[in-house]
Amino acid sequence: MSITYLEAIREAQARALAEDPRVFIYGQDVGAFGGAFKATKNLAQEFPGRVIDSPISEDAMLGLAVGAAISGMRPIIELQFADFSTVAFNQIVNQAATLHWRTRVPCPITVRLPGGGTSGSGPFHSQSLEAVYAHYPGLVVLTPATVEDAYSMLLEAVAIDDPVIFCEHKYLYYHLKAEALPTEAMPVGKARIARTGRDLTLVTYSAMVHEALAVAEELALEGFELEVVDLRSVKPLDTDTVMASVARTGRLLAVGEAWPWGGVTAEVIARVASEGFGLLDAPPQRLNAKDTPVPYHPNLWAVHRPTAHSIAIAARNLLQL
Amino acid sequence: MSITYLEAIREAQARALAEDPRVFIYGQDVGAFGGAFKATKNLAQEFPGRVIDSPISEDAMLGLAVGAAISGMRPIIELQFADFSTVAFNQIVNQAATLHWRTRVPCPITVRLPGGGTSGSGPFHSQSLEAVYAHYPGLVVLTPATVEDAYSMLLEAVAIDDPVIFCEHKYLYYHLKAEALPTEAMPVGKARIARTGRDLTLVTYSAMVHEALAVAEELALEGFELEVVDLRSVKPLDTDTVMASVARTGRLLAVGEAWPWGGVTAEVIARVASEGFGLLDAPPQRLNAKDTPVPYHPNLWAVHRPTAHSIAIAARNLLQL
Amino acid sequence: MAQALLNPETVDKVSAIRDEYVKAYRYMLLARVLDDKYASLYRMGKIHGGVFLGRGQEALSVAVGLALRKGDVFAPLIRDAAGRLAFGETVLDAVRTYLGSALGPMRGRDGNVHRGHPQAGLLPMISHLGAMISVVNGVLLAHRFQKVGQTVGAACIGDGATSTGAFHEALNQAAVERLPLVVVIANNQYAYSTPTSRQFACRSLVEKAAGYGMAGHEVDGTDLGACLSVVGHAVQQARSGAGPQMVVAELLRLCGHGEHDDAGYVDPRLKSSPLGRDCLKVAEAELLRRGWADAAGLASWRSEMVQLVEAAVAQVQREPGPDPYREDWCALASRHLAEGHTYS
Amino acid sequence: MAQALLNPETVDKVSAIRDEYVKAYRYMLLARVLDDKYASLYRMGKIHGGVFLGRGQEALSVAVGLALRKGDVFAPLIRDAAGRLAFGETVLDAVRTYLGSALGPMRGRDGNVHRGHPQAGLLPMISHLGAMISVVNGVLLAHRFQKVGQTVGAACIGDGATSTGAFHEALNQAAVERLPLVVVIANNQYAYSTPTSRQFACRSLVEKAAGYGMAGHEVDGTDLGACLSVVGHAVQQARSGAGPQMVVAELLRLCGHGEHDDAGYVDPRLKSSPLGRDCLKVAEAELLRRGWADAAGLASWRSEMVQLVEAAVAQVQREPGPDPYREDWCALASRHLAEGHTYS
Ligand SMILES: Cc1ncc(C[n+]2csc(CCOP(=O)(O)OP(=O)(O)O)c2C)c(N)n1
Ligand SMILES: Cc1ncc(C[n+]2csc(CCOP(=O)(O)OP(=O)(O)O)c2C)c(N)n1
Ligand SMILES: [Mg+2]
Ligand SMILES: [Mg+2]
Repeated sequence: MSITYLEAIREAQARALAEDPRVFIYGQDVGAFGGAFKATKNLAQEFPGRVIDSPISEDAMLGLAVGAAISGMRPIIELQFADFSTVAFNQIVNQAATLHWRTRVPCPITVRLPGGGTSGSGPFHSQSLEAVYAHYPGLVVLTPATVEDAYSMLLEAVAIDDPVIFCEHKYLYYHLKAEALPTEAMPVGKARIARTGRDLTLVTYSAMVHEALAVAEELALEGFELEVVDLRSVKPLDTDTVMASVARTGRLLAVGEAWPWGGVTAEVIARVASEGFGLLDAPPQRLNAKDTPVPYHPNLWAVHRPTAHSIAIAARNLLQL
Repeated sequence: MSITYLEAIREAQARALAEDPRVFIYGQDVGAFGGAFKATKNLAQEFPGRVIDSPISEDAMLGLAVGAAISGMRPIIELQFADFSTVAFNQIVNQAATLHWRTRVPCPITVRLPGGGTSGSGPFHSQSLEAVYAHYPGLVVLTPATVEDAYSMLLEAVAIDDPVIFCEHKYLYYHLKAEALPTEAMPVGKARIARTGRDLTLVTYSAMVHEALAVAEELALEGFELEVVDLRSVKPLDTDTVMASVARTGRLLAVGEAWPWGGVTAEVIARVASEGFGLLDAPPQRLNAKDTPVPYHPNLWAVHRPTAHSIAIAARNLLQL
Repeated sequence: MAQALLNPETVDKVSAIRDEYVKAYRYMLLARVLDDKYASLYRMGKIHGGVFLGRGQEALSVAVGLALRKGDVFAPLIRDAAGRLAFGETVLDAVRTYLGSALGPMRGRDGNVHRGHPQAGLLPMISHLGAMISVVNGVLLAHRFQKVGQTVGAACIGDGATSTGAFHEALNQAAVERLPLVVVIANNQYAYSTPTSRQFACRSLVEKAAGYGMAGHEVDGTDLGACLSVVGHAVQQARSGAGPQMVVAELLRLCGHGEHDDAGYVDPRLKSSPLGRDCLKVAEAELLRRGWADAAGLASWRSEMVQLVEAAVAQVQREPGPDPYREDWCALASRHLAEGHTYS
Repeated sequence: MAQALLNPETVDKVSAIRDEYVKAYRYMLLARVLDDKYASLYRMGKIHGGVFLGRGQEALSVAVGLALRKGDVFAPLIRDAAGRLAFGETVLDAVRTYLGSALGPMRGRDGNVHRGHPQAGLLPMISHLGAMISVVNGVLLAHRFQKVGQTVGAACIGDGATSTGAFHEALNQAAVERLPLVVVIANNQYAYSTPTSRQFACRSLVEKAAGYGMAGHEVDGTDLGACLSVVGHAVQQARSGAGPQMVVAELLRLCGHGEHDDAGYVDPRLKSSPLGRDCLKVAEAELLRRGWADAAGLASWRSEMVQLVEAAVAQVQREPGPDPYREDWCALASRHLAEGHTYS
């Protein structure tokens, strides 16, 4: 048996629906159709009345989620693509994110954002928006990189008493498989050492974890041992684990698929530089997508985002500093 | 004669309207009423038909601006508060910001965002959103700190062939005065050394520049010479000027009024740490607003954002590292 | 003599109508006195930030508050002091929020009109116009899931806010889900300084109702009796399963947008038109005309309300503001997920 | 004989109607052939990303493209190949964008339906539904400023997109400004898999028109003649200063949402209802019935279109894709303001 990242997301939702009567799913085409990516396949049939097709009204979808959460429900909102969350933006960052701070009433909603680039998807179906949401207070921003995390973190997201922005990576949906669903899991808020090493710390998250692991593999042949840290959650960001790794390696390369300005990589470097300056044997470096919209054509797309190829170059450069 | 920051904004718009028939202003209550802050006072009377009251439809306001820009106009959009730009977000970051890259057609629109905290304004009338916009490719993000810059940068914003997010600070509207409007100006994209010093570089922008200058004044009495860099524009961010300053002082404190995660301060530190690591004699530090919504009560507000008091403490700490 | 001709049931009904009218008037009066007090505190520089009043809109607002009952949900807007009070908000909550008391429901974190008790069905507005309506939908959907029967949600909104995308999405959403939502639009002829001619081009805002497939009702917002009956009817319809309802009231804002605004832009012809009547005065005249109160009674009610408000203000003025050093500065309910960092 | 009874003017009018109908049909046919080609390229794995077709919507779409003229502005959506061609888009532009040619209008940066020439009045859609309508408003407002007389803007939109806030704000904006906007709603009964019952609760979408204060027109979207006349009339009305117009066409999407979708969810009763008629077939029957074409003529037109499309595809397939190393990776028009950094 094997299970994909996408199936894990479906299974987590099935379990959440089964175990918690407060859970419901609301989103475009999530009902009988099972969602644009089939992340809710058969759930409407298995849980009648609890998987609801919404009109194309992202603002109202999120507003409704907040109202339901106030009243004790645990809504999961599927946005068809992360890119469309811009039209739900206000309800997320101003309504959901401020509710608890203003009133002490928790706002447990899970917003599923299918994001990240895939070939041929272009500027409006490829965005990685984790940094935008992480900038706002009051949100938890999760970026699972593995099948296991997709499953366990989604379950945890539903249980968390705050609005969770769940950034699932579309590229991993079908590409990534595991043997089975996990039976135990690291808690949200803890980063994972995806591979140990002593020469350089490669901090990343989501789909880029796999590029990073490939680089570590490749550079191992050249005699370098790269430590790969999978952040898992970009807010909260597990500075301790990152710092401990940099303490071991002395070198930091932060990699993200999002745009550079103010992205996860800037935040990671700023934290390490201010709090762990003495640990660094070389300037911390970062690699991000290029500062343009995400291109449509595969030729361009392959160069726009970091890849094992470009990460390896950056890592080699850093190892020589 | 003296002129306030707010009057400078009005004057810049008056001049843009007078000199360029392509310019028009569109926003809520900007017409006969002259705008919520009176930034368009009398402009509707002086330029009949060119200062237009919009319905409360921020998304459509920005969409209209893009359409007009495509057709050769130079719209200035006033949003009543920066905080309300979240409902125009999609048109800004996906429509305006991608247009030129996708089609080669320039999108010269100026979006005026009255932002920043003032006492008693609370979570939804106080936000500093520069980092959110700077994260997106295709936007220019300006943050004038002086009366002179408010005037000259707004004029330049109108002339720039790209969408410009013009972050004007409401606290400076009435508090800040200059003798006269400038006759010449630094170009957008260049930071300004607001005060020279050799012991520490304090990088900041907008209202915080004045807090920083007060700190420099105060620490001068203690024998420290702080160099204050006013970024003026956070995207593009003038890394060269920052780096040159850090090369002189060896110490970097970045200060911003926005939220910490992925803010301007993270970006500044990340750049200096990666590109100017060797220039640093101590860990680069940053100071931001607290990671909560902006509080209403002055007691809380005064502690939520950085102030001369908290900046001075951070600067003294850094000087001792 | 006329009374003697009525049978006991009719007498009961008349007295119920009178009781409701009087009750409504008293909330209107309380709201007006409270608003006047805010205005005077504002002029004295005792309020942080803005002050937004409901002068001229009390009849409509109170009708909403009274038509709702415990278990219902209410999303008032800036001009709904009367409706809030009728729905059960205390004067103390209101004053505490305006004065930023640490003991208020928002603990000084938020202020003025931004207050509520979400779990008691009183939603604390965010400023972004239109954004609260879909939140009401969410509460109503939750009630449906939870099989809490026959609750209603009411959302108040201004003419200007009908131009927001949020308004549109939420109304359509309620219609598609057939939720018991009552949207109450106070067309007070202006959105800040913007007249309705720059806000919409339909004849009456009620013409929007059919486009959502919801029932629409129009009412003279200066007439308390009409407001009670039309809003009451709409709420009743929603409660009985007839789907979402839209009420459009015509009236005039009898104050500035906020107390900083002298509203010099208001067309004098509107002020002198029937729209410009003060609903409180109209209700007083009606009370007198019907013999439901006399001048002395009205005066004593007013002093009762003044006392209530003065007592609350006096109490709150002695209360502490929030202490920033005892704040936890944590936006999350999940404290274990909060980041405690030196960078802020 | 009947002809002989008509006066020369009527003959001219009839022949004008025939000419327009034939012209429209030929664009529909071209669009259909082009769409079929995309579908086959998609099945062969030769297209990056999705393919979205206008099958069944050509009559409505072409009517929009034909009603517009040079100087007008057009915001087509995903199912508007016919309207685009009629408005002047070349087959080459279309194919180049679908195949990602570096020589196409989007230079491989954007793809499939996301193409246009903004300065020629053909707006390149962004994906976010509803977002293009206010952009059309902006172009029309610019024309007003520039005293470019009598231009019209048309925006096509689906039933699903009427639920977006962007749609609402833009329609209201056009109405308030009295812009010559024509909004053409293709109610093809589904938004992806979502039926209209989950999308809106009004009887017909045209009931929304009154709520904006704009004229509303309904049309059978399977009937080319009706589309030409109703859309033509609406555009004429807008052009002559009657303010914004809404056209609502009823029809059925005769394909999946995209070519990846087998549309198994479509109600078979809809398929066999009059809505489910293929507008291209209906138009063919009409051409034959009126004697405006015979079977041989239809066949030769089809092979003409096939040749056009095949030639374009053959040419584009030889064209280079974009070269990432010659890209400037600069999102700004103001190159001097671009940041050239090592962090990306
Ligand atoms: C989305 C949004 N845009 C702008 C504002 C600023 N604003 C606050 S109240 C107001 C006018 C509201 O007018 P209306 O809806 O008619 O309500 P009224 O004040 O007349 O009761 C505006 C523009 C806002 N709060 N939200
Ligand atoms: C704001 C937004 N939300 C979601 C989507 C994803 N999406 C693309 S097309 C579509 C269905 C559109 O339905 P409709 O408007 O009826 O047009 P049709 O496809 O039927 O022509 C959806 C949900 C989107 N593009 N934009
Ligand atoms: Mg109003
Ligand atoms: Mg459709």
